[in-house]
Amino acid sequence: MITTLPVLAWALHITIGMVTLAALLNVYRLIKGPDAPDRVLALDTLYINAIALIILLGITLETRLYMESALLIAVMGFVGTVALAKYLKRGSVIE
Amino acid sequence: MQPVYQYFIAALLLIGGFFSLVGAIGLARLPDFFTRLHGPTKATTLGVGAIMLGSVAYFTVRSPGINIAEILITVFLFLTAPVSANILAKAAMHIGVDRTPETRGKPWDQ
Amino acid sequence: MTLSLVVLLPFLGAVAAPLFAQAGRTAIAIASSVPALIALMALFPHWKRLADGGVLVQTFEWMPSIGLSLSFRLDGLSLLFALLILVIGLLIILYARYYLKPHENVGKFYAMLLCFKGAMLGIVLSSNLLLMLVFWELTSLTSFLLISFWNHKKDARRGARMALAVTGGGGLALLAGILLIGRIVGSYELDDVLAAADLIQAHALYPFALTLVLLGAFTKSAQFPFHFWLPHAMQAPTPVSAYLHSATMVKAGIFLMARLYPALAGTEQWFYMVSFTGMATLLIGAYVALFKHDLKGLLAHSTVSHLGLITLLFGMGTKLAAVAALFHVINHATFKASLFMAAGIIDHETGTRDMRRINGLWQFMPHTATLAMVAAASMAGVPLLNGFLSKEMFFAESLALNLPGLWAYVPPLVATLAGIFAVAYSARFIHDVFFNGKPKDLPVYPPHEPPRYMKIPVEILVFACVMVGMFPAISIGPLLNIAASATLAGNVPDYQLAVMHGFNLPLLMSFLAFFGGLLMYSQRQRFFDFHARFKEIDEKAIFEKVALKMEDLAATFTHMLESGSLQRYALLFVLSAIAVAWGPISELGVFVGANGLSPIDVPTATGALVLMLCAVGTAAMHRTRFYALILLSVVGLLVALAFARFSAPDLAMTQLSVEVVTIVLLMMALYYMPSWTPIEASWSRRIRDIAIALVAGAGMTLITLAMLTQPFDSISSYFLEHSKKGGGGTNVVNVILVDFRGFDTLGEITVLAIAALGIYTLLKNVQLTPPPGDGHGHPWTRDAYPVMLRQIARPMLPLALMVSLYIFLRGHNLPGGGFIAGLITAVALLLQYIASGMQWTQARVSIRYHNVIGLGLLFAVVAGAGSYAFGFPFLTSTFGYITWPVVGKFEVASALIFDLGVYLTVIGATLLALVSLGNLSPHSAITHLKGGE
Amino acid sequence: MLSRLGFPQPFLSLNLFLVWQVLNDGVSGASVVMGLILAWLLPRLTSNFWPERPALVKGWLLPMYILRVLWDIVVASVAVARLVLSPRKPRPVFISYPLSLEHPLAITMLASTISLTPGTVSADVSDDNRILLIHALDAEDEQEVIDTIRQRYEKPLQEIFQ
Amino acid sequence: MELAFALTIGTLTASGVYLLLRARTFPVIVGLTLLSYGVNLFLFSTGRLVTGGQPILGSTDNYSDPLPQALVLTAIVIGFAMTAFVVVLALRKQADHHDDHVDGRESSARLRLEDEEEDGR
Amino acid sequence: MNHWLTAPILIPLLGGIIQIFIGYAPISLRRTLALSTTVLLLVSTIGLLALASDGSYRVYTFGNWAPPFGIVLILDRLSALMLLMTAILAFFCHLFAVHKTDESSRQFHALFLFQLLGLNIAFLTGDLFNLFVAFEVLLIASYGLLMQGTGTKRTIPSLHYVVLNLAGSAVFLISVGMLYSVTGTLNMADLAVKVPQVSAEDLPLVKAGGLMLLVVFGLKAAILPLCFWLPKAYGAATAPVAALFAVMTKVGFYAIVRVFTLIFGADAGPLAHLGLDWLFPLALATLAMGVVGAIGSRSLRTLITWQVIISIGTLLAAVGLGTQEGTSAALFYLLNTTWIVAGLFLVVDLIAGQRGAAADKIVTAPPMYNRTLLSVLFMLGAVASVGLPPLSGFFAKLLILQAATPGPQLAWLWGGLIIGSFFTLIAYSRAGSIVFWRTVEGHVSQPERLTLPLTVAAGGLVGMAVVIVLLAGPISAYVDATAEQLFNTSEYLAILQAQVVVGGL
Ligand code: NA
Ligand code: NA
Repeated sequence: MITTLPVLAWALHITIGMVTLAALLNVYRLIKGPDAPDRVLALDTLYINAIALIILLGITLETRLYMESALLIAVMGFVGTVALAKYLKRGSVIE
Repeated sequence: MQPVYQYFIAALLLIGGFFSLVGAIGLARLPDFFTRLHGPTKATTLGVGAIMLGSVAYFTVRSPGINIAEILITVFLFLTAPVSANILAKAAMHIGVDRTPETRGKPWDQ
Repeated sequence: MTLSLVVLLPFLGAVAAPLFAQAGRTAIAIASSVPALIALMALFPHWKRLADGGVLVQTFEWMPSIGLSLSFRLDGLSLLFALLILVIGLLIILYARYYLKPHENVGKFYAMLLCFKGAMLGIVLSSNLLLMLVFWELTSLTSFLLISFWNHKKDARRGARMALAVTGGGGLALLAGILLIGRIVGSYELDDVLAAADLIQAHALYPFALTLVLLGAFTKSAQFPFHFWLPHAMQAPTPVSAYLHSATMVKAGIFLMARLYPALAGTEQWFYMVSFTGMATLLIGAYVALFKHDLKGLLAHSTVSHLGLITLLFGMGTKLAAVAALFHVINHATFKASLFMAAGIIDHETGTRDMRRINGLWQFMPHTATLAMVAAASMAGVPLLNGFLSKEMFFAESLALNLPGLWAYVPPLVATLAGIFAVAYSARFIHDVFFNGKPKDLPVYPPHEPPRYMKIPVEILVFACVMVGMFPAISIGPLLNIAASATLAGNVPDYQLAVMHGFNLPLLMSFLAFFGGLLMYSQRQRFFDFHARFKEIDEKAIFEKVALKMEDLAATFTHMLESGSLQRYALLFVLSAIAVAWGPISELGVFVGANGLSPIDVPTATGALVLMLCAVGTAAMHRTRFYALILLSVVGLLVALAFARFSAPDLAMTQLSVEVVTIVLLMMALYYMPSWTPIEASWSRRIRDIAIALVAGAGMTLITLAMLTQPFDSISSYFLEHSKKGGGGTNVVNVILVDFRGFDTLGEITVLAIAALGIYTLLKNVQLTPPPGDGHGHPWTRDAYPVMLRQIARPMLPLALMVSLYIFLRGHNLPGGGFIAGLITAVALLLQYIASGMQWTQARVSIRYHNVIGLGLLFAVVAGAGSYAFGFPFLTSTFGYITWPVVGKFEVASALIFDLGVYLTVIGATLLALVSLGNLSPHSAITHLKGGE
Repeated sequence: MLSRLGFPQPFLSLNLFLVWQVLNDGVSGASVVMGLILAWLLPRLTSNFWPERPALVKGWLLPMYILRVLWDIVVASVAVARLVLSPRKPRPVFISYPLSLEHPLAITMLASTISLTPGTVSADVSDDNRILLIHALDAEDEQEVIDTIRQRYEKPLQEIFQ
Repeated sequence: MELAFALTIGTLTASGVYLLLRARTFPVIVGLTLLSYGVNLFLFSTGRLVTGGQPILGSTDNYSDPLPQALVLTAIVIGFAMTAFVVVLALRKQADHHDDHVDGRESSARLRLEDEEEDGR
Repeated sequence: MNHWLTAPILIPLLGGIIQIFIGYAPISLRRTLALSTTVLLLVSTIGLLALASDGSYRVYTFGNWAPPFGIVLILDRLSALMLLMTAILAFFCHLFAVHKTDESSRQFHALFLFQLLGLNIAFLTGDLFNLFVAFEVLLIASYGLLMQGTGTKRTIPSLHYVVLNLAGSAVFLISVGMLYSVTGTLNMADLAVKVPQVSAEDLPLVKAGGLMLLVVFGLKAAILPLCFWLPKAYGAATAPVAALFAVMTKVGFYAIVRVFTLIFGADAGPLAHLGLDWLFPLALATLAMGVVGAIGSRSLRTLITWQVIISIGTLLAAVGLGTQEGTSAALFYLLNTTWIVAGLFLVVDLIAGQRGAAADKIVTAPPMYNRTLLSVLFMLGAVASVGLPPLSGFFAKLLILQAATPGPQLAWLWGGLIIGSFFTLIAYSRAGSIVFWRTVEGHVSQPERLTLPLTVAAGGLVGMAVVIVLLAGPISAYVDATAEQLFNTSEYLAILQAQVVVGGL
């Protein structure tokens, strides 16, 4: 962290903390359910939080090398959610 | 870098973190699936968006040239979040998940 | 040359003989006798040298590394046996010509007979113990086929199998014995072995070697307790019995004892083992023979008894005994062969061998009867016949044997007793068959004399019995002499072959035996009654029972272990891994190595916790499968984050994309499977599995911890150093994949391609009925292709293509590359399939995925092989930089073509797999939607 | 005119070009050339995946619309935040919204907008694309919601598409 | 850090092994997937744990070991192919025997069929 | 840099790729191309054997990167022998397959050739991780091949085979990781250099890694207690596939021999002769298990599958002696058993085809159409397998028996082998006499007639029992030299000095 002011460092830490907490809440919902859609929704949200975490990691490490990872999570998260939802309502993902 | 930039970036990050958290809290404590659906689709998406902007700002300032690749991710999320919500809602209606007694109106049967 | 030819000829004959099968029995018989005739002519010239005590040895290299050489040896002993084999072999061929029926497979018979003959000649002529063993086992195999010649008969099959088991097994013991001798002597050449008697007998391994060798000899020569196979081998056609069980096969064991006599004999062990075995065999054979109603059964047991006699003689260890043994070998061969042939004739003419039915044949076939009676008399040891002479010598030796105390009386008594029995059963053979009233309901009645030529062999043999019996010295003397000198390594004792040696104890014993035998036969009914009290033990039945029992036990045992339970096999595997690894792990001095632990930050710790939680959750919740799947994808996501967290962007991306596709695959499979796993394992079983899992997990934890905290350095600095200047890329991981270790990647995409092809084949025309609704019983929704999804899917395709292209192009220098790009493209298309369905999408995809796969592999190979053209090894990459106006400077690398191969293979393979799965689903989707479709 | 140059879907091509620039973190000679190539190539490659052309009539109105939606998203999120963090129970309601838009893309855009904006999620579209099922998180009066959506989003979209 | 990582790998292994020992195809496959996750993490960590040391030249001053990363990438791809295949094989099992038991119900019946033998050989 | 080293890899690879493309071409074309690919491969491996028989090591540095950094192929006597053995086997199996088996799916030839690709890589590679990749290639291909053919009887055995091998691959990776985590290298020669220098605190990791490798190879080789997946899997496969699989267990054997003589051999310092103390007793137990299985088997197929396990037990017992003689003997036996067992699989298939419903069960059935020929072939195979003279099996066993040095090991080995042979003899004679001799009246409706290719394929493999005997001298000379080369590891390590091509052309 080569930031001149501590405020940015703090902000970064706090944000990471908040997103981590958010992720934990998602996991709670994912485990609690009660229904499959809740779990899928939680998973989808978890994916989005993961994107946030990756971005924050990039800032922390001062590298943009993880940007594509974030992009990929977005794409894959979407397709995954779609597939899971499709399974729930149609059974066959591809038909 | 300029303090003003740093406060700006810090603000963006914090807003992002906040909304991500809000979305998660909503997911965690709202009473039924359909109400929970609102948190992630809006707040979380926005939260990530804000963090993205923060990142864009940060790197744009720190390193030469402009770094806006994050924009793409944000746009993507905004495009896909409603679709995810839509088909999840359809799935929920298909399964017939419970709704809070307060709910008026009925979902469609699939 | 000569000797190898003598051995080889019969085998050649075996190949040639069947060709004459069409030309009739006579033709083939003549053809089959050629080898023996040539062999006799070939051996004749050497007589002189052998007579002077010379030896003819001929050696060719074969496998020097194991001391096996094609070396043959002709001395008196081998000559004696070779003559027996050849001459009696000729007679058998002639006899069989008339014995076999035209419709029988004569070609096969003669072929196998000749093979057997060759093997026997091999045994007696080989001068290398290993070579001898080769022929030894060959006789076991060929005799197996000969005995089972009438293999449609159950008893023939069983008898043959029993013979093979005993003699073949004995051969294996002999193998071990010979190997031991070879170790002691350091050579398998007979000359060396025979010269090393002292060395052998002094050696610590001598008792083992002796026992094993004798096991071989005893089994082959049907010595007690291995004698039981021989009588059951009587299921063979009579020519075979006459050949194998008079002159040849059973004499192989005797020959072996004679052959190794100088090397092994003369010790206490030899004396007790051989002589007592012989004694037991002598008695038992003689006793049982008397009670056999089957002609051949009687002869078989008498053979056993006579073999026992010969063995006993060898066991005695005196030189004269050895001479007597050899002499009796000749005599027994002659009279027993003729007796078997006679029995065969009777069987042939009356259709039965049961002496209770066969009576008074004297009226019907006096000529045959005369021959048979003479031979039988010789078997009984009647004076003026050859049997008498050797038996006299035997009696004399049994007396000469001075054992301590009362033991001294045992051999003479046994000998006399056996003699009595021998006379008795010979008497029965004569009286019960040819006299004793009228035949009882013979299958063939009235019996006639056999064809003229069928009797010639018998006549010749009987003539020999008489000649030897009356003029031993001139008839057989010389041959016996050189044989004895060969056996006794030169120093033959002085003995005279005379019809009479004056009135002496042996003669008295003969008289006792003779009249005792007649008396016994006259009183036979008492003995029969006495014998009848003991129930007949049928060795064959026992053997079969034992064999069956063994099979069943083996089968049960096997099914117990090879239970067809994957759980068992997996358990065994896991336990094995734990078993071998646990020792070393427990040797870990400290769990935390020199580098110590580094501090952990909150998000990482949280991630680790969640990952563990979800992993355990997946295992705990595996019954509700969809739930397990969700938890699994969380684990996958977190693993990807872990890769990112610890500096592996490429891995993070790969893991992410692979994980999603995997989950989709699992869901597509889950569609056709139960949504819940029933509880099957008992609690104890589950606790056991949990315990094992925990041990495995603990092991991995300890290993990882120890490993992570140990300092180390690797070859990787080289990669970091050469990645740019040697590989032209700054993404070292990618350069390793497409360049440093490109060959791994080639294999990897091949695996992917093969998997896809395999999946395609597996799912071709597979019928699966999908459930009508989900696990909760809700019917599936009608709306297969929601409009919003379809609308969003459209722009995704070009966008994803662009992104994947971007990822692909930058891969060499930044995180990305062909594999990830390929998966992005695949997933983009997958989205089309999900959103708009198989038919719609397939209609718009214009290429076959097979060809995409093929193309991908081809690109990779071509990119690799390109370097051949420049004299560089396969997969050598090259790169350069080009500068264009506007565009500016950019890099072109051959590795990119290789990566393109990866890209295409991944697309093709992934989609082929997914589409093959999609094809399973009945296209029942209600496409009720306006526009678009 | 553009389509004669080989850009059958100029709108898509434009977007692709922009995306390429964004991916490459800004404009450079190489990125422009490559962007043009891709903007030309990709739509042709994927053209048969676009059976129905997006009938943009007044495309220039689109940015305005997007900006408005973005602002609404912020508002929406704040609203959700307040509700989520406040102890009071929400009053959810399912609303059937009669569509006047027809083009599937337009409907999708509307539905997405609704999902992203104050307290509403579009849960389903009727098979005949005439009714939109909306789940409102916290609303007293359905009609009010319907009117807001009609005025604020559907009208402009109708202008953009026709 | 190392401890957490080691525990994670241990947990993945344990969960995977437990599922590997189940009687139905689906849990077994899931177990194998978990196991391969654990193995990949392990193989990856043989280069030791480095933060911010991505092996992209010029991006950092302490590079992590690139070789294990390349190996794991290969391992992931191969694991993917294998998983896909075994999934389909499980489907075949379902199709052929109408259940997803790893041993199939008829296995015992088959043994009996093999055992039935007519009188004395 | 001799490019011929890549021939055994590129030939089947390209052949396989072509097969992918022409999947829908007429079968005659596919057959011709596929078979000629195998023939080409056979020719190339003969060339390589000639090359290797000068006793020197040939190195091929992929990508022109010097070892230990790049992946290398190493051609020595052992690898050349394995290649040729496999190619000969493959040729006959392929010949047999083009009769009918290959009609079961359009991908048969592709899978078959890729199988060979994987095998050849495994035999040639000098890199531990690349060995893993090779294993995966040959495994995935074998999964596909195993499922060839109609009917459902293959599914469960295949599932077991696949799942177990997936678990095996996982352990393989763990072992490779453990070795790398200490030595920091993957090249086998480099590992052989580094392992003796391992520090005391790292020793347990390497030891555990090495032993787990042994377990993995043991699973492939099917040693007790990891052998029970094999009988049903091989029993279910179509004949040519089962025959080809005769070499699969031998890959495990090869890997054990290669890795545990080179890396954990006599010069491995504290880790010298790692695993030998496990190997010998387990091998004998495997032998015993195989014999019991053979005695208990109710069908010829099962009998042969257990013969596979007997062979592995015998091979590893010989190797387990840890002596040069033992290994040499094992290699001689390897040729014999691989070809003969494969041949027996084919013969049994022909037998089953002519016995109607009885198929290959050891029960009474109507007489076969070509009884004499088939019985001769079966007898040849049986005699060679049991190890009776005058066929190759006898000499192989003889070599192994002689290799034992006096002591308890000798007693165990001799006892095991000889008693084992005895019971195997009983099993084969029982099976043969029932199947060929205990016939009932009547005839099979339409027996599958023998065609020339079928007979040549089956007879050719079984006939190897005679060929080996005729060439016994040269073959034993070659395997002796091979064992010597194996045990003289210092020369192998010299490949680390291999130079890369400079300038090219
Ligand atoms: Na920048
Ligand atoms: Na009578």
